[in-house]
Amino acid sequence: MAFNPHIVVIWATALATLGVYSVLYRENPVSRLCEHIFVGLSLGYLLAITWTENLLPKWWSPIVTDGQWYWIFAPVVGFLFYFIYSRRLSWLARLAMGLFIGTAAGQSFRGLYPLLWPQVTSSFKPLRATPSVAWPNVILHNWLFVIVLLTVLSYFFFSVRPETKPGRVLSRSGSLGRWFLMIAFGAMFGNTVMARLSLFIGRVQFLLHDWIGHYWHWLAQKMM
Amino acid sequence: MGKFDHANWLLTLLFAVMSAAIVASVLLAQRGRSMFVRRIPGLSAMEEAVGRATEMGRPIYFSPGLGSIDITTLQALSILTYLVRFAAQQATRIIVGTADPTLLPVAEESVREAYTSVGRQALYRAEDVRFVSGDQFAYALGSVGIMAREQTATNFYFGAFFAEALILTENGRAFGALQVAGCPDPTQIPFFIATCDYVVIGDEYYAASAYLTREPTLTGSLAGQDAVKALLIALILLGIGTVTVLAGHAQPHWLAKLFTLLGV
Amino acid sequence: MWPLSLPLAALFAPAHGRALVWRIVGGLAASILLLVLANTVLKTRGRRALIVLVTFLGGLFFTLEYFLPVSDRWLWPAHPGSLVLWLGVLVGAALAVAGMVFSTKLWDSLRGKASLALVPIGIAVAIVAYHFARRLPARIPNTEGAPANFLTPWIEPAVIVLMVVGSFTVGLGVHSLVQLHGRTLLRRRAGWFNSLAFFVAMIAMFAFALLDFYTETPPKMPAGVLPFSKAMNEVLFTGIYQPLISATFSLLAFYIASAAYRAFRIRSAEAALMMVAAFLVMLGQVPLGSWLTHGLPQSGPFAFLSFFRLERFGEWIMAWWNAPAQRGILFGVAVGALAMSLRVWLSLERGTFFSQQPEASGEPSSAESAGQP
Amino acid sequence: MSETPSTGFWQRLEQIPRAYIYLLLAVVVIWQLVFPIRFEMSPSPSSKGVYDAIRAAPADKLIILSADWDASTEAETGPQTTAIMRAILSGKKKFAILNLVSPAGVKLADARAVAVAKEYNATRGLDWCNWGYKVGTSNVIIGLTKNIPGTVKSDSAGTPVGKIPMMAQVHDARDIGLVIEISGSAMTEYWIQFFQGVSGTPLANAITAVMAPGYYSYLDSKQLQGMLVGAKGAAELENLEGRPDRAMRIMDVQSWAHLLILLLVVVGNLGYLLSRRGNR
Repeated sequence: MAFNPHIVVIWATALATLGVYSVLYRENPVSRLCEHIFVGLSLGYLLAITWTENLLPKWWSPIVTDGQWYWIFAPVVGFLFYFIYSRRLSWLARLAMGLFIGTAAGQSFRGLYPLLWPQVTSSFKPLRATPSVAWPNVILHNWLFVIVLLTVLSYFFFSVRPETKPGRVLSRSGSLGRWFLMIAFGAMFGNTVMARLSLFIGRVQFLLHDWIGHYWHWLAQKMM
Repeated sequence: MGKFDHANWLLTLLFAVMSAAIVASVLLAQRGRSMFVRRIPGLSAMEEAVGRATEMGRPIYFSPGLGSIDITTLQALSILTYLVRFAAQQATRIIVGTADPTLLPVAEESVREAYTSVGRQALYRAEDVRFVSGDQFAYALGSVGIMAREQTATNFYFGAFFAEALILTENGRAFGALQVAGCPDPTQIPFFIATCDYVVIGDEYYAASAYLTREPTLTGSLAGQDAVKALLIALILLGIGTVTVLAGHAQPHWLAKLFTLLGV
Repeated sequence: MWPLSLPLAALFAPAHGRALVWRIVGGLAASILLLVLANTVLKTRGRRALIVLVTFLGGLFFTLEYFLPVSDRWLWPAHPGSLVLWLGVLVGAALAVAGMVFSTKLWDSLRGKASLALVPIGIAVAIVAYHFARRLPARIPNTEGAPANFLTPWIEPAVIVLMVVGSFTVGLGVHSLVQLHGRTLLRRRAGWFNSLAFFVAMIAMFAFALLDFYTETPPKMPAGVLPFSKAMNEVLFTGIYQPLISATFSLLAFYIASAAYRAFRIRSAEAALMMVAAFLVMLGQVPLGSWLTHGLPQSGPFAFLSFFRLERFGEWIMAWWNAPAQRGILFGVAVGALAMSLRVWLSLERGTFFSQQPEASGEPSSAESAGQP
Repeated sequence: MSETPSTGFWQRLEQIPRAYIYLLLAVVVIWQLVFPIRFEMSPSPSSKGVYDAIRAAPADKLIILSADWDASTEAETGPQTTAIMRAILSGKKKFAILNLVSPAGVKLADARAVAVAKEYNATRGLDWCNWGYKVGTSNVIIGLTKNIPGTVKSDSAGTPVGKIPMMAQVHDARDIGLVIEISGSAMTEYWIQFFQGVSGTPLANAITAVMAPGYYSYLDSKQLQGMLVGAKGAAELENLEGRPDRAMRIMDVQSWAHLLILLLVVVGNLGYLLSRRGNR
């Protein structure tokens, strides 16, 4: 029963792509079918790779091949989660969740400096000209950077009463910070457009070149 | 690999100071010191958003993002429990779609507990906390399918979102749902702003539960966070001052040593 | 050598054949016994304390590894002092947590205040153990020059353990989806054929992905031809699953266009600012933008005008307006996450998350009466 | 759809239904892919820097292409890699591919190298080779500065370095003329820190547009000789080479699609402003 899947793959790809695109018109029976197939495939694939990439090499092989019998405790902890369906034993599920939640906190503490600190120290920018950097450059770059950073940061103060003196300063610089935030968000929006468009261009290239172009060579040549 | 593989003594000390500020502030608030929380625009609309679903007699969809059990997603669940308690009192259904099987039991447990805490456990339906898909885009399409079939009146998006965010919100908007979104990571905020009615930006996300519940523990924590941010600003200003004074000059020995410790 | 380490080493040594089976059975029996024991002995408060303790220790391990001094001799497990230290830290931590649990639960009562005293006592125990451990002679294993402390070698195994444990929860996801679609299918509710498609897709993908994994391609196949299971996996994965991902991802091109159209209105100053920034950055990215401003001089007295060439101007906005704003957000978020982590780790929150009383056994509530079939 | 029915012309411009916008975009993209209309472009200084760095690299020294990407960023990094390989081979220089990030990316870069090598009649093992994926990031880079054969050991197909003819003269960083880092992740810092900073070997990079803003300061400080930004950078390099190809073509489509979106926004605002005025 061996066969060459190439042509089936091309057609399946084309139909799946068009099926998903039908959602652009509105949510419809075809897109709904695609959605269910998609969810089913993703679950089947998740199950398969859970075995082949995680459990087989990291759990089954150590037990069976290397004789590390103590890995048998891993499923015991894992199956504690399933006690959530039991009324009387659900606290055992919470025990397992507690372990994961605690670890999440620990990981977050570990991530604090690698994430935050380089950004703090690289904000130490000199605010005056030097022989190698002229004033306009310093103002257009470093001054701007520091002002935007501090005003935006001041927007994220929540517990200072606005009628106090620091509160008044914060609410003023904070509203300036909000303007800067909007500029930043606009820039991020604009910066993403190209990447998103290229995804669609890639799909169109497939449809016109590899699918229709497979049968209509004029089009394939036009597309290079 | 990098400079921040492990903390050195100075960074450890700094971490201890930051943590102590937050914990101390929490303990103070728990003892009864009242803490102020300023108005946060996106969050004052939460009850209105739930109310809309109640009025229309339609359910609410809540997406906790793609995260597994991590801090961002735990905060999303914390917001979720608040919403469930509020909606349960008005007998409005909330459907939760998760993208991670490990998160699913945690979400189920917090939702069930939220129902129990307001005495509406009879309203809890196990099938309302669902696993949609572990794949980013299957999750997006699956969630859109839920919104379409259940005709949700309000959609909440709180958690870790990536490229799929715009697929969710643009469709939710097309279905005419009122949408509120919040995400600590800035990359998807522009798209939330473009497509949602209310957006919670950056740290407002972590302030949300304090703002909504006014629980002393949380408002205390918020005040502690502000203190830590003030400390960060002070540090940055100090750093800027130092490099400005020294611009074009050689660093003195002690400063170079300090900067090494700080990982500059 | 630790007095305990010899029998322990023997117990945890690799086992094969019958010895392996017996140890697995023994391990399972021991864990079940332990769980049953915990369930019978522990009542409401004990259970809560245990959950809090497990949460705390889970976080403590990862935190300590990061913050403990690296390459410190007396902290290595091969070293007799480390046993003292381990015990001290464990007992100290347990005392501290117990103190916190009881005190936050019973803040107002006299007993609550008294139990808070356990916190400093716990810390003191740990410190004493630390100093005692320090005095003992040292011998540290080779760490190949990488900065490490005695916990570092355990980080990778711990992460793997968590990954493996987490992998077993995949069944919960399956349960959720199968229940939902199974019900639709069995009761022939509207859209039952979609649920059927879900089942077919799931089972087929799972089966053929596994078959593909365990099948070898015979060497004498014509080019492109694959054995049935591999070919089917190719059709399902490369032909349907991957294209569904790319097609859904590429929907964003349409959505971003329509979002731009509807969001960028000069309704408010904020929206106008967003629009202008987006315009400039968008133009700077494509040849159209370079073409619009290619006339601006790059040398001569008006060379400074080249700053306004759209590709450069767009980059300037990204690097000097967008970057600091994102950094400001990041600082706030990092502090917010730190606070959330602390609250979760120390179980400081009550009621917001599920940290209320777990029900003691034998007191069924009506919570589950709805929903479950 | 929830859009309320509109009345006046301006109001209708303000509320173009989604489906029309989607259709317009699809039409513009398909039309431009089949019948392209080109915008002339002038290369940005950062792209020119990459081109000049490749031309300035001594012909007897090796160029390392650290192609640290995989399918997830191929839309941008793929064309960059092809354009860079062309620029190298057209100048009769040699390159070695390396991947420090993703084992899955090795094959993709290899396929591109094979295609480009065919165009220039270049031979694997003489003009180019693929070192494959190496584990250890910074340790690999540090190793390369001191002992290249010892660090690389074998190529992606498992051939020992000793049996690759072009590697006979390559011992350490002094035999490297240029390093080009191509990725969608922050790998450039490692090369600056552990290679360029140590040996002084010229370094250039090619990165996704999202990553670009972080690297301009390295360009200013000359730690980077040049930088290709996204697909646009690839197109500019193709142009500098005098061979506009796929990347250029995609950039043309991009220009038109961007123009469409900008026009839509303008039209929407016109509708918004003028319908307000009409009401007053």
